[in-house]
Amino acid sequence: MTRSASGSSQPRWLLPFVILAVALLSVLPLSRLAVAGFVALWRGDLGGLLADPALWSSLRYTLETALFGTAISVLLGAAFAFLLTLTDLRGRSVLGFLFVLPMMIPPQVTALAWVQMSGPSSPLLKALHIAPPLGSPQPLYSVGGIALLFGVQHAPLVYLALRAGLMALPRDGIEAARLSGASSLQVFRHIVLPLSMPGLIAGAAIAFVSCVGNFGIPAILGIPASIYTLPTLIFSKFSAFSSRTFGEVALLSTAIALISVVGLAVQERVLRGRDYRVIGLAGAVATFRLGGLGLLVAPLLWLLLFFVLVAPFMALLAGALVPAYGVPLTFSTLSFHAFEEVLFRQSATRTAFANSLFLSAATAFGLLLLTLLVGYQLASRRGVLARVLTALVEIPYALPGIVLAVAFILVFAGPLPVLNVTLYGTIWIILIAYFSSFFAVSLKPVVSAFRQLDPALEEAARLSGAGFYRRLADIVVPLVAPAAGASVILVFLIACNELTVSALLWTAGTQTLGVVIYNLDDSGGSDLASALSVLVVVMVVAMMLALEFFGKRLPKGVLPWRS
Amino acid sequence: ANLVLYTSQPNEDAQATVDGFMAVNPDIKVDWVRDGTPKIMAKLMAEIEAGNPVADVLLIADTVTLERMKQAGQLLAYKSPEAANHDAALYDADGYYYSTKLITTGIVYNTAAGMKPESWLDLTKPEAKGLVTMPSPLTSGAALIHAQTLAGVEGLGWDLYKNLAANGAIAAGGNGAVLKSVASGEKAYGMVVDYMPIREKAKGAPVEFVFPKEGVSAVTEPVGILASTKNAEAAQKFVDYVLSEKGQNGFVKLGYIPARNGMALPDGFPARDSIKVLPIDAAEALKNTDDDLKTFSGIYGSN
Amino acid sequence: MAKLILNHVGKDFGGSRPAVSSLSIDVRAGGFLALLGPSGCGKTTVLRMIAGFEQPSDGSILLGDRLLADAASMVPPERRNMAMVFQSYALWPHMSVAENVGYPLKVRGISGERWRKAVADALEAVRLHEHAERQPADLSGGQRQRVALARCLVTSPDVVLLDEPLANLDRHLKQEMEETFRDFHNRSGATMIYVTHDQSEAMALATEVAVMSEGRLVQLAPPEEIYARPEGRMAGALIGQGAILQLPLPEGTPRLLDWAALRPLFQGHAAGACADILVRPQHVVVDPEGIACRVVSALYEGERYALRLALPDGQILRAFSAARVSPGEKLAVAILSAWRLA
Amino acid sequence: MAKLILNHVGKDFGGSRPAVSSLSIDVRAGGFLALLGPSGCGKTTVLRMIAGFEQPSDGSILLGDRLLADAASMVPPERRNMAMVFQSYALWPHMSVAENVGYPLKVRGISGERWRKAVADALEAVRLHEHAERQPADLSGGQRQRVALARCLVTSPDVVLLDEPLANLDRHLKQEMEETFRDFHNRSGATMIYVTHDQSEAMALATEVAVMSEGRLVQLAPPEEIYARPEGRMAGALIGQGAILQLPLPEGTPRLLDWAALRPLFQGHAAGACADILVRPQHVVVDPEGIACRVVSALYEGERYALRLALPDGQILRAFSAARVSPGEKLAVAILSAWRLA
Ligand SMILES: Nc1ncnc2c1ncn2[C@@H]1O[C@H](COP(=O)(O)OP(=O)(O)OP(=O)(O)O)[C@@H](O)[C@H]1O
Ligand SMILES: Nc1ncnc2c1ncn2[C@@H]1O[C@H](COP(=O)(O)OP(=O)(O)OP(=O)(O)O)[C@@H](O)[C@H]1O
Ligand SMILES: [Fe+3]
Ligand SMILES: [Mg+2]
Ligand SMILES: [Mg+2]
Repeated sequence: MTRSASGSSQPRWLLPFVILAVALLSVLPLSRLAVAGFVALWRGDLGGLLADPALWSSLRYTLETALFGTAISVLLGAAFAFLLTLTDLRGRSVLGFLFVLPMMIPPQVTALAWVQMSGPSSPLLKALHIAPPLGSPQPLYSVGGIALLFGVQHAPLVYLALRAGLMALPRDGIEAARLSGASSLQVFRHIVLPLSMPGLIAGAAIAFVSCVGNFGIPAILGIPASIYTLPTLIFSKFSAFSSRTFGEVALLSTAIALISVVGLAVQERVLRGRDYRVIGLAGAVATFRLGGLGLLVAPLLWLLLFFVLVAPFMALLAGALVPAYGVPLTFSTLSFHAFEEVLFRQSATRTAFANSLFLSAATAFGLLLLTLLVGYQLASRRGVLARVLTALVEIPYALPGIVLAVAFILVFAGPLPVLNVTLYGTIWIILIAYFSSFFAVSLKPVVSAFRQLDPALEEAARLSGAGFYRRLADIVVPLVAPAAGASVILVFLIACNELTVSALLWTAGTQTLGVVIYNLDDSGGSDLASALSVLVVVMVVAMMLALEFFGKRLPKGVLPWRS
Repeated sequence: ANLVLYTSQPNEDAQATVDGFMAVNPDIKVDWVRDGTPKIMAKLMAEIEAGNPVADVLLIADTVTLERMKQAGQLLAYKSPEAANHDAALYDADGYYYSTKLITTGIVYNTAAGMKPESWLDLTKPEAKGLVTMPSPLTSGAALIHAQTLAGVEGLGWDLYKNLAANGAIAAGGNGAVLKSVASGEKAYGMVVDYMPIREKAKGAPVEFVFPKEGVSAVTEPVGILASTKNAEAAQKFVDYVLSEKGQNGFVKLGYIPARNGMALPDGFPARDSIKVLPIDAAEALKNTDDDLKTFSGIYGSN
Repeated sequence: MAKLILNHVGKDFGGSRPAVSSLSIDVRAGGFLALLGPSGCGKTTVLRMIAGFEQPSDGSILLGDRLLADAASMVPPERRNMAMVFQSYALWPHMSVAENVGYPLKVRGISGERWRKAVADALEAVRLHEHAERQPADLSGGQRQRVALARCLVTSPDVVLLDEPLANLDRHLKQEMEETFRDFHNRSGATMIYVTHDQSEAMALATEVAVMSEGRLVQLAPPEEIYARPEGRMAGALIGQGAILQLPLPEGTPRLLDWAALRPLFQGHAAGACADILVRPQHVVVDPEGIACRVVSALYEGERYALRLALPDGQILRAFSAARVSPGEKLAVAILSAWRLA
Repeated sequence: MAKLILNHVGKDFGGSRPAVSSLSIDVRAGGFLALLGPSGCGKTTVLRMIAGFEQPSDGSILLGDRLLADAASMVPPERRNMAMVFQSYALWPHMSVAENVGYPLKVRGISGERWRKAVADALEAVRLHEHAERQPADLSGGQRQRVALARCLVTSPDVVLLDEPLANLDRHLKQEMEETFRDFHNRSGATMIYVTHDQSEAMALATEVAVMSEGRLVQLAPPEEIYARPEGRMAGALIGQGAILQLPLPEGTPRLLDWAALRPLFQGHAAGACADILVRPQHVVVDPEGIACRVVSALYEGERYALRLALPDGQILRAFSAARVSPGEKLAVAILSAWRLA
């Protein structure tokens, strides 16, 4: 029988622990920000902002870009997830491996690469003799352009979240549908799609929230066309700092929080009343045969990968190999000076590598621990409390990094009350901020995996005498391993590149890769910045390859590109 | 505790400045944090709001920002003996802040461009239609000063910005983005701070920098001491150093126009007296900041 | 070991009627209770409440003096020392067969040689020693069921809950497994509760049979008693084969009826209120003097033919025949014995 | 409708021995084949190959002249017009009971009133009309099995594959469902293949019974034939109850043995090679002149007691007794009939 256990299956401390974790990572910084907002509201500083058409237009742009962006992410990510998980397409592993990489390339880089690719100086278009003349309007400077880039940037999020769910599809359910006479397409629409809904929606939700909070892409593609989203508007508030700024920022952040809460409500709504627990034995992944279609689809996927991965990466590489921006890359101009410089001369590079690796790994694994507990708790509990907790976890991720960082400074600038140590200025405050910011990313896939579990499996373990920790370690965690793997990799990749949170929180000795790259770029060393970015990508690929090497020993499905 | 410097100078420049200072004052250790002005201000303001500002000395974008801090009572007055060698227009009479260099905003063009602009008005010509880009005052402090400066000039004013907008100019992110856009040939002309194109040109980039004949605006990267500092003495030494001949020479080596009188200019710049710096009144500019931002967004539409 | 007491236990899922209501059963320590009842009558729900997966909405469950659960509190399953075979098996897909079976031991800290030995023995008992290293997904349905069985019997639980544990096994294996249960029961003295649809299974194994219907207890009695003297239509229909006839019966007739008492009923001589009368097929024998019936269907069952006979008034009677009989034939039968159900 | 032909079909999962090997069966159009065999012998695998979920590693499967599958090519399941009840039910957790049942219709483009009617009829046939709007997760095991049944019968498939479709149902429901199958079979003329462990089910329904063992076909014959004349130990043990005795048998003895032929064997008079002899319990009767046996066990089965008797040489015989007998008692029996298995 598969029914929800109504017995108190968790230790008594779990719920308080979950609430405490959410309070520390989410409520504390958010409410500190809210206080600033209330103070400003109290002083009547904000009437002007509410009346400012800029607020409302940016609200609209934020929604538009985020919605279209999410749609594109879902299309791309879902297409990859379905094709690479469920079909017999050739080269699935390689494609899967490459598809998660675009997350490694900072959004600004991707945006710039695309601007160049489609602009008058595009080497590609020039070679094809279809480059637009100098000065023609750049089509990417538009809502559509932003949405497109959002879509490309966040598609791996959807891919990873969805894939974990697909791994748990029941094979016999699909077979039953085929025998009912359903064509592959119908099986897909009627069985696979609804059953993978929790994963798909989780992916769409993270993508949406990521779009809402993204700064890099609208900064480059939006501002030239006077398209301000909430994050870019917030940033511009900081640039003209005044006594009102915190209040305004708090208010704008509230708008972002509201948008993400509404998004979450939509998600709940869609999932409500649906039961996705798989009955009986699942796990054998069903394979659709593509046949001749495979020959058509594979090149399409590779072409897509070219645009989302290879082209931006090439742009990075080219940028690293020329001495100055705008110098064409030829054999005579090619130089490895930038690599030498960042590798051997800049001492900050090594510190940054160490810091970022530590931060990303600690965040990814630390959060995994946390999310396993929180996810377990949230999946077994429905009702207002669960919804509120979920929303609270979500909001920090939706806020632009700069806002979250400000909130953390407000909270932690002074020494801690009892311990009398100051976290501010140490690497630990960055770690806490990362925990807060990426909580949602880590939690999403895990929760949806928990929702798909046949409760009888845990019940059997309980009756075997396994207490909470025991069955968590032996039964529950291995069963959600694919989602856990996705969660770790997602968080690691994102944290590796993180910029805006750490930008405000770093001090000497605690700079991260994102900060160093940004600072290099900002101070005119775009060649150095590109070189460092290339090195980061190379490092991550090397680590992923190492994982692949040990992959045989990991539980099935942990590595999202292995099938 | 070490002296803490918040600065918006580029990395290498910040390191060079600090190294120079520590060479002169070996007993003072300096920790520095650098970031773009908006971010560093957000950080600082959050610290102040939380009641525990970390920085002792600021070396950031423009006098307008420091004027605001002065008025908010967040700065410490200090009369530096080095001020004698500086133009009085370049520091606060009460000693709250001192300009350290001049970063002017002029015109950059791609060497492949059809026209060699000499005047701000050239950018409104049909040859430049759709080919002009500039930093947005919403993102760049220098750009805001620039707009406020030009707005006050007879014959330019806000009309210049309106005409530019009518000519298809866009206001993109920061100075870096403008430079990239022009260097890559995506746009032909841009308004940009001087040192970037001059440095890049030296490295081989296809760009050229022009000081337009009407004059250029300048931000002056002022230095100031925070009222809350616990290292007032060391902070004052730092201020003295950056205003001193030695400190100023350091800036020249980095490619900036020094604030101190009687210094040579870095390579790639024309003679000092051929550069006409348009004046700006910080207190006045501060008062108008909001309106000016509105005016600007009214033209380029942040909405 | 102690007595397992269900005391007015009820469970409501919020449906149109409660899944279980006011169920009171005592199972003596070391007893073997078979739970019978039509599909959906609440058997699994009862097991799940005993195991601790569902909280009773009403009543209480005790093991000796120890309160296991009532509407307010409950001992978690992992501290009940029970074992269960789930209707869906609930095998862990990420563990091999041996790991699945050995998991309860592992949890109890048993490892090394002792672990291997116990697992091997359990797998041997269900004839799966060859498949120890397989994954559950690669097993046949019956093999999965046997893995679940082995896992259930590998420890020394106080209470063993079996939810149709033999449904997917062939007769031979079934008999072997029944043997295993009996052994296990004798050896361990565990209290066993056994849900099944197959009364012959229930009869063969249980010391006590409980019949449920729509969430309620209909009858609780030892197997022979319940077969010979079922109470009410439901138990009569469920236990053993048989036909239930509606015949007018004079007041005061004894419940057990012989041919002498029955014969007049078919000749229309008797009057009285209609009563439900259970007639077992083995009590229906060919008798030229008997009631003239028509064969409605004759199904080959291997050992014999199962006949459905239509009485003159159209009611259906069941009977056996060793010889082949064709539908449509006429057959005169006597009813040696019958039982009034209420 | 056309004949279903399995032609030397084999399937190897890469285990120690193939799951199915060189299986050849013809099922005539509209035939009803029961597939019997011990757990793990390959029955489900055969069904899965017929349905098109597994590709045979060897041989071919044809429906009339149409090649459904061989080692090289295969018609996808959705173009075979077959229906199947899965051993694991394979219900779709995201659809209600009615949606599950109606899905094959929906795929065929049937909707509106016709859809509702057909679904309601199918649910009525399995006694689940009340639960049409429930989710599968909220059903009991037997209810789920019935949903799977209804889904299988709602269309007009050419071939119906049933994998232990009644394993979780109580006897009554089982009989009703058997009735449903028989009706459906008569009405639709579909070819049916029925996997079961319950030979009485198989006997009652099938026109032909195939017995498998370790992936091979052991015997294929009509039910009465296979019961009366099983070939080999496996079929003898599997079909019906019975004990297999090893007795020395003179050359040339006929396969069907009566008491006259059997008696000397027990008196030690006969010589010859040992042969496997199947003795059905109903052929063992009490006879004071018979063989003196000891009662090993007597299990109450409701209708009667199932006895295990030890012969003087220790071999076990099965018998029935209407009266209660206690283990340890002595009993003299005659064997009316027996069958030499090979
Ligand atoms: N989670 C649930 N929500 C609502 N109704 C439920 C739930 N679980 C069971 N039921 C209903 O409660 C009744 C009893 O279910 P239960 O599983 O105990 O039956 P059962 O006797 O085990 O039947 P079977 O022999 O078919 O397995 C059924 O009608 C079932 O549909
Ligand atoms: N995917 C698989 N991989 C490896 N072996 C398998 C796989 N599927 C089945 N087998 C093995 O093949 C044999 C036949 O399995 P099958 O499921 O056909 O048996 P079955 O006759 O249906 O048994 P049951 O009555 O227990 O359901 C079994 O030994 C089983 O373990
Ligand atoms: Fe049975
Ligand atoms: Mg049940
Ligand atoms: Mg099977």
